[in-house]
Amino acid sequence: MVPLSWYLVFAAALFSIGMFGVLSRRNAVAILLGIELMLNSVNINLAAFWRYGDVRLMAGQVFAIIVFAVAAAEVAVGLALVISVYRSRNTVIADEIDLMKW
Amino acid sequence: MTGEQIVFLVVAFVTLGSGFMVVTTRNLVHAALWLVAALFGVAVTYVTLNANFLAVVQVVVYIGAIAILFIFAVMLTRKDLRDQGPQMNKNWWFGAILAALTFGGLYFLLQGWEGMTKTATSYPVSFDAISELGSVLVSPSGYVLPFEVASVLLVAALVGAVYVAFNPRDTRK
Amino acid sequence: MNFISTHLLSTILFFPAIAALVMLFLPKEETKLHKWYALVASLVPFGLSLVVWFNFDPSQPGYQFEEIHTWYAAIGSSLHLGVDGLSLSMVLLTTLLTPIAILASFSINDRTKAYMILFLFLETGMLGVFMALDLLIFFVFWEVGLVPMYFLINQWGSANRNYASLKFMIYTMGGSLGLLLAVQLLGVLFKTYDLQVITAQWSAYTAPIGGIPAATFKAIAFWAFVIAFAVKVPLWPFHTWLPDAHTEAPTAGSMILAGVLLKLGAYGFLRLILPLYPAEAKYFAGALAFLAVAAIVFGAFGSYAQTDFKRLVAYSSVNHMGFVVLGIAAAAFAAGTADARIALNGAILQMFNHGLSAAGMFFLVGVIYERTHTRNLEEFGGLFPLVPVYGGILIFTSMASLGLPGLNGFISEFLVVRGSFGVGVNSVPVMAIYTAVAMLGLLFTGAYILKGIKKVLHGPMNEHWAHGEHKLTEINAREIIVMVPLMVLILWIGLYPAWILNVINKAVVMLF
Amino acid sequence: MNFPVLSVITFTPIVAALIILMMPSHRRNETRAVALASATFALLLSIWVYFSYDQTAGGYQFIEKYNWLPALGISLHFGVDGMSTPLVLLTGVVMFTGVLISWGDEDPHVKAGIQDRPREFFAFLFLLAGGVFGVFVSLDLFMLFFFYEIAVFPMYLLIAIWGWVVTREYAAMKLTLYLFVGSVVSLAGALVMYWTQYQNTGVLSFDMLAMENAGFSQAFQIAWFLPVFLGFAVLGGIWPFHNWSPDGHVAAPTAVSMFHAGVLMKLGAFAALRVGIMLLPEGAKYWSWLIMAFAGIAVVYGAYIAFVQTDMKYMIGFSSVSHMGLVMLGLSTLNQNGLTGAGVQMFSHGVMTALFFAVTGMIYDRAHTRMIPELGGMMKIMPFAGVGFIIGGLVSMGMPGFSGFVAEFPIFMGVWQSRWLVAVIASISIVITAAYIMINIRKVFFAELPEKLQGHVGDITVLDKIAIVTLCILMIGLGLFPGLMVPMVQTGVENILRLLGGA
Amino acid sequence: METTTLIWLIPLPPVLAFFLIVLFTNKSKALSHTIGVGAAALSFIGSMVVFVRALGVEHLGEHPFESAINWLPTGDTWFRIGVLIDPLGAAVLFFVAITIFMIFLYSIGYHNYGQPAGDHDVKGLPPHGATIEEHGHKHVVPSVEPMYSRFFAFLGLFAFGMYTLVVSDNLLTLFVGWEIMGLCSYLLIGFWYGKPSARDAAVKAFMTTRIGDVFMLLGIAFLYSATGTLTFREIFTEETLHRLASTPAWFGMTASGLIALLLFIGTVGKSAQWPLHVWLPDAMEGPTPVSAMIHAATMVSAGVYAVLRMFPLLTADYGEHGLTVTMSIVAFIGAFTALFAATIAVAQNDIKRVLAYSTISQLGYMIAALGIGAYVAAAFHLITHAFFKALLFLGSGSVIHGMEHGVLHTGNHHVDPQDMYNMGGLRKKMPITFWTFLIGGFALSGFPLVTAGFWSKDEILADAFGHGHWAVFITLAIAAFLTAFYTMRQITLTFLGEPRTEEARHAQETPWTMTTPLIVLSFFAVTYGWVGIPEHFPLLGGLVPNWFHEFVGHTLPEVREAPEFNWIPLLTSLVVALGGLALGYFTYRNVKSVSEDKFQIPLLKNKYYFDEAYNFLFVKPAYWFAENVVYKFLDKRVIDGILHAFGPSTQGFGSALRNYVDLPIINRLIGDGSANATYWFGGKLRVIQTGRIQQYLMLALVTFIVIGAALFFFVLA
Repeated sequence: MVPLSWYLVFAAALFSIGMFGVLSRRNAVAILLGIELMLNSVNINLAAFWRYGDVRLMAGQVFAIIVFAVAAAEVAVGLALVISVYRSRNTVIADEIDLMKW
Repeated sequence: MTGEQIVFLVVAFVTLGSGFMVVTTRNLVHAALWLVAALFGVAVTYVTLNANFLAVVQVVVYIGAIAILFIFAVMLTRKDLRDQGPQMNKNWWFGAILAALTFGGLYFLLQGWEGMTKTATSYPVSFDAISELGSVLVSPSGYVLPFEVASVLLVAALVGAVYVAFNPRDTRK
Repeated sequence: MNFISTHLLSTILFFPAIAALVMLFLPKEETKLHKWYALVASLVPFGLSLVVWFNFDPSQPGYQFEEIHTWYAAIGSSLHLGVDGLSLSMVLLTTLLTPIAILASFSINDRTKAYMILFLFLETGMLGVFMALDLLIFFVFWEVGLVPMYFLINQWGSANRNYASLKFMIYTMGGSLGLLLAVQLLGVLFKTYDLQVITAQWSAYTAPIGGIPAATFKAIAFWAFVIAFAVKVPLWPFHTWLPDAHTEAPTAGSMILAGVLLKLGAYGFLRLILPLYPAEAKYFAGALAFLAVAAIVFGAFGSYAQTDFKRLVAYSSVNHMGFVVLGIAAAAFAAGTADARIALNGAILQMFNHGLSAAGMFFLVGVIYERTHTRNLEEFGGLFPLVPVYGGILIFTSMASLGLPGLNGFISEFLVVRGSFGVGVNSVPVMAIYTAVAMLGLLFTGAYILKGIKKVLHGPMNEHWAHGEHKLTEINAREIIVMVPLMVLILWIGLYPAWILNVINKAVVMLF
Repeated sequence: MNFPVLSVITFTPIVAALIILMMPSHRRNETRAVALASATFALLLSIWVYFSYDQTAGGYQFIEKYNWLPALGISLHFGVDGMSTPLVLLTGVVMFTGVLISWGDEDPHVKAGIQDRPREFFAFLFLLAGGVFGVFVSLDLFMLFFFYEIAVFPMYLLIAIWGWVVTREYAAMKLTLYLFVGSVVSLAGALVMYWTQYQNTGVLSFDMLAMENAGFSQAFQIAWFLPVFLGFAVLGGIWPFHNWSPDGHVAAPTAVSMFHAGVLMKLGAFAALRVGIMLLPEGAKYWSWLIMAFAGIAVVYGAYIAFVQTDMKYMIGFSSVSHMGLVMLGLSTLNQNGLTGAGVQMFSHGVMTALFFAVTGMIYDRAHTRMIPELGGMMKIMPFAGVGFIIGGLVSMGMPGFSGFVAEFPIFMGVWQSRWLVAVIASISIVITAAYIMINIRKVFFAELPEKLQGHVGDITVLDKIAIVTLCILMIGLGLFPGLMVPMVQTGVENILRLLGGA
Repeated sequence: METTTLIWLIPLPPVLAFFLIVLFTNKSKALSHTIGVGAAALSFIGSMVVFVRALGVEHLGEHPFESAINWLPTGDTWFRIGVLIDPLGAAVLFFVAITIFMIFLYSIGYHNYGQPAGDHDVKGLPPHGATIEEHGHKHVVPSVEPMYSRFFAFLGLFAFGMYTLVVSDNLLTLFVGWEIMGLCSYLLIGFWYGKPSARDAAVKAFMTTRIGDVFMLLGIAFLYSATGTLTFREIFTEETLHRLASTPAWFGMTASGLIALLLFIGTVGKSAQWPLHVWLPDAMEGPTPVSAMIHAATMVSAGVYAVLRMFPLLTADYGEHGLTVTMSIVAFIGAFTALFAATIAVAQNDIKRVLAYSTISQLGYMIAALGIGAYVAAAFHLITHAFFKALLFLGSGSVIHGMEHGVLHTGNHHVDPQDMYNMGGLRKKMPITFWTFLIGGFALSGFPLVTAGFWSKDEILADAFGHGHWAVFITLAIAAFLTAFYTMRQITLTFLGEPRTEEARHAQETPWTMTTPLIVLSFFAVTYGWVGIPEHFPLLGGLVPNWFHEFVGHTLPEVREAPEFNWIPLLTSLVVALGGLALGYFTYRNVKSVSEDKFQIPLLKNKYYFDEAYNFLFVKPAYWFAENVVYKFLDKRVIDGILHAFGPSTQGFGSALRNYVDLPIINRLIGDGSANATYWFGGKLRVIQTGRIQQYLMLALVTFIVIGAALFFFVLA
């Protein structure tokens, strides 16, 4: 039987990988990919805690679903932003999108 | 080492591996594809956790919608399919260190927690998680409000996305 | 009527001010109306002060017609009015000179409304000082008097008026600074400003103040008072504002300035310094006398040196007021003796007399200035045949200010000389020396007066003013009317001074 | 007292501000009418308060108390004592006259008053006024700060938008920085007091009446008096933190200058008194020498600098420094005369300087210069303003018979009682003041009218005259009958002395 | 009427006349002189009545007419003024009344009353004569004085002053009269103020006398302070005098001596004694009646009168052992003046100036007499001199008037009608004037036995001799000789011989208004001497009792008996008088012009250059001091300089504060400085704001980790 810790460590690892992606990719789309990984790791945790807790309490799954929704929304908006930025500045390199300063 | 464990380990390694590829490959299209792989792995993990509905949703939403969306995005934001320049920014190493630190930190916290080693109770027979989930989502005593909020969120995201990505130049003609 | 009788002094005091307020609502153009209104308004206080004069009982000690109204309870100051023989004579002088001065300024046609209003306020200010029995009230009116005078000089004065008026204002305020502080000190010490109370307690006050022994502090405060009043008197060497102010002021302004304002200073000496600082006054009497003599002598010399007629008269004021201070100094030295009383009688009478004669002189200068628009003695000479009447009046008034026996000036100067010399020969020779030196001033009084007459009236007939557009017209009826009361009083006091000296004397005997 | 008069007074301007903001911007005269109406209303109420204040009873009256944030012990606690009542009246008067002289006439080449966006102007002005009222009437430390900030913040906009083009940004920012820094410092002090009180008594309350006997230890008071006092005193223009004020005066439009010098600076002094001296009496006693030194310097220093100014507003600005120095001097004596004098001086100086700025503004609006050397002959053109200015000048040089004397005299007496040497030094300022006032009056009002001004300089409007008369009457009335105000102030002083341990 | 009341009233008519004329009647000449002369007449009658009544009183000296009223309140006491007629007063009153009345009368004629107004006369200048149309040819006649009325007004005031002085019973009112006369002399000398010379003479007279007056005032103050009274009879009590005499004052004098000296200086000024004599000759600028009034009858006599009054004080500490300091000073000044003035008189050609100097010299006589204690003699000479000197002045006036006729006739205005060298042989033209003048002249030079001057002068000499004051005696003798000499010179040059000029030929006698006074006065000039003939005089002695000595002598408590008769002084006076006259006559009998005059010594002619010296020593320095030192230097430079330093210093200090403290330090450094510092720091911090999301994220993460770790390890653990 798989102990809970395995799932958690797995999720943590996936989270870290996603974070690495977010922190170090230059391409805005790639950054979004990283974010997806992180979200998934969160979902894994939710599911795991549901399963290892009282299965009759559906909170874990419900939240996972909401995370799905959020993820979808985030991707939609994020990609839209990336595209519009790409249109206006003709690049998707995060370093070059530095309007956010004083 | 039971069969479940083996399955888990395999899935986990595949997932992590493809995840790693997602954040490292130079080619974004490949990265998107590797993401598909990683998401699939996660779906399998749901199955191992008896969260079948989640697994299905994972496959439908993520792989079916989001991943495709990514590929489109990648296509749209590339002048030509060849990538020029490095894919990593100049202080990627710092990002790596931070990621490692985070993992280490989490691991350190987890192994210090007594609940780590508990094992799952046997899945009750004649318990329909899906119907239960459905009723909970729409029951006022349950999670109807977050559910609706999520839907509102989606709508807002939809509108926002459309607005942001809307190209005035195209409407000019 | 009952109110009037109980509030006689305050009525006299505030009537001009109220009249001035009413005047604000007179139409701007009616200059004639302004003049007559102001004249009448200033005659009322004169009438009332005559009432006071005749109901005043000289032989009764202390102040009479006293009134107390709360004014500034917070710091223990109240509107405390009252007169004794000393102040009454000054009040009479003021209320007499004001209408005369107003009549004298009928020739002014520029902004008469403002002019007359200022004049009426000025009268209130001066009267207040003479009536005040409250140190703070005294100071209040003391300062208030400045403002109208400043504007009178500054607005209706002649060429150099800005300099003169500012000098007058700043000099007097600067002088009063010490007074202000000293007054505050007294108020702080005694929690009241009532003159009688303070007089009673201050001279006996011995506790150290602010860590400084009372004696030292009193000496300082004494000089603070002295300087404040010396500037006003003016005592040499604080006198230089006076020639400028007089020279630039309009005629009536000079009349009041010389006639009354200078008296404020001398009055301050009598009313405040002698009672408050008997010891210090005695101690510093020599110094005071020295300054007084300096004023007498240098005043006479300074006057003798002038070529400007008005300036000449102005310096004569320095000379004459010097006698007042000399008398006061002598009295301060030998307080209580007969000599001191004679000296004080002389000093006070001299104040009154100088008020009459100086006012007259300034008016006469003004008369001729209005006609010739020059005050330069060199441009006059030989006017006697042209204006015999004016000449006669001028000679008469000049003689009064020269101190000719038979006219008022002589009486007071004689009393002062006799008093201070008496103090000298009876107690301290230096006083006698001072008096002897003062005689030099008296001699040169003659010199400059005669110089004035000679340069103006005498000499070959002056063709320049004889005919043509320069034709010098004779002094007119109004101007004669202005002079008549002055001349009558000059002669009257000269022949029978007792009528006023009696009142003064009684007061002096009671006070000192 | 069932009718909540104080809160009505306080909120009248604020409500009026909102109403004005909602009015269409092109209805200029209606806007002004509303402004004038509400100002008049506030004035009448404050007059009523002033005269129905029971002097014999003394203490805090017209008290109102509504909970605001009970958890933190914050309440809307209003009440006036002998110290604040005159200031409420002062605010009413300045507000009223300020509106009058900002009315302006539409005559294109006179351009008097406020022609540019009067709606917003009056709105901000009234917000300011509301804040000022609030500070004077509130007995709750938090509320005091609350209104304090409300009063300070519109100044920035008023100056920066409607101010003198040349320096308005600079001045506005300078003013805001000074005042906010000051208020932050004292706010820190106030919060510390709040907590200390909580520790001492266990009740969470900003109520100053409660704080008065919160039993702060002497060490505590000595430690925190300076921040609290000086923090507020900055707004009182105390030396050496005075420099925001002349610049502010110069840059501000007329009505704002009036408020600024007339009321705002009193705000500082008043708050310094209320919070600093009354809540930390021991500290006050300990530090009085320092405050007196600052104030004494300010008095002479301001006079000297005003003497050399060629810009009328700068001159008046520095004369305000000098006169506020007198207020601080009075406060620092901590004895009856001094405090009484300070109280009266706050009122007197408020009225006087308001008048000064009003007249200066009138001249500037017409001659388009404030440079004393470039002016002259105004007496012929605007005699009314001239007389007003002269009266103001006499007040400011402490001429007896005017309010200035009534105010300054007790201050000096107070100083005599504590440190007489300071009185001697400070008295120099009187002569200097007289000098520059007289020179200024002579030059601006009596000298020849420069030909470049001839023709296009006209007389002032009726409303201006009303304003001038109102102010002059106050000054002369108070000067002739000190009994009108001094006893009331004394009741307030009694209370302070009680806190100081019955001096 | 009660005598005292009468005495009170005596001075009033003239002063009333003064006011009447000045205020009302100055337009009408007739009315004015009627009032003036009438007033003089009233006073004259009053005085005569008083005089007669005084004669009738036994021991008038002990019980004089006196009454007094309160005048000045001084402390608890009153200062009383009043009138007093004692023998001295009566005697003086007598001659004063007569002379004044005469002079009033004389003035009418002198100012050509009844003549037409001049063609181009202006006020302030002597009349130039008027041309009138008389049957055919027009000729010039004297014109009436333009300021006729004013003259009588002034005379009235003058008379008032003199009467006041005489009747007053105290020093103060005496001083009042004294000063009023000073004023009148000023006004009258400057009567023709149009003439610069007259104007200056007036000022000179007033100022010179005033020098004396201030000392006198000081003396009065001293006396008053020392005795507490100024009333003569209260001062001259035994113990008062003794006290004064025994209290030492300064300069080695007793109080009485010092006071007397101070008062005497007043006299020196008034009676034109050396060194204050300079004003009197110039005073001849005034009309002749004035000269008579001032220099003969009244004002100068007032000086002597004052000393006579103060005689007890003067001699209070006078033992038989020699003269006191004061007295010797007095004696010296008197004697010196007598001689000194006489020498000057010798060299003068102006008929009036000669008389002026002779007046000075005669006054010197009296002063010297007083200095040696010859009280009665001085008084006697005072009165006789008053008569004959008034006579001489009026006579000279008449002469000048006659000469002016001539001048008008010839119309040659360059001829000075007062220069004796333009005259000569006038005795035929104007006989009355001649004879009266002769009498006066002889009286002056002390022509033996017949003239009053002889007796009085002789008495003085006798007294000086008798008490062994040799120096005085000799000086006075020489002076007497010179007097006789220049008197005769004057008479010779004026009346005797032949007319030297055309004008002199056409001179004519003056109207009765002028001659009558001459006659009257000449009567007294002769007879008055006889009332004072010493008893022991050979032949005449005791013929008539020495009434004067008895009468006036009793003014003093104890009469100082006249010295024993001695031939030497008698002979001396005879010799000097006759010798002088003779010498004078023979020297000038036939002198034709100035050039032949041997006595025109420049030193004498220029009065020993006193005017120049005084001008150089006192007048100019005084003005220089006044203008440059007191006014320009002290007031303008020093005092005002200090004042004016205040303004700039304030300005400077103010701007220094503003520019070096307020703006740089407080404003820039503290105020803007803090703001700028903040701004600078913000600028520095800006660089971390790159706008790169990932960097922000990393930063956030680092912070999160650090804080988390910190919490975990330090807080939770």
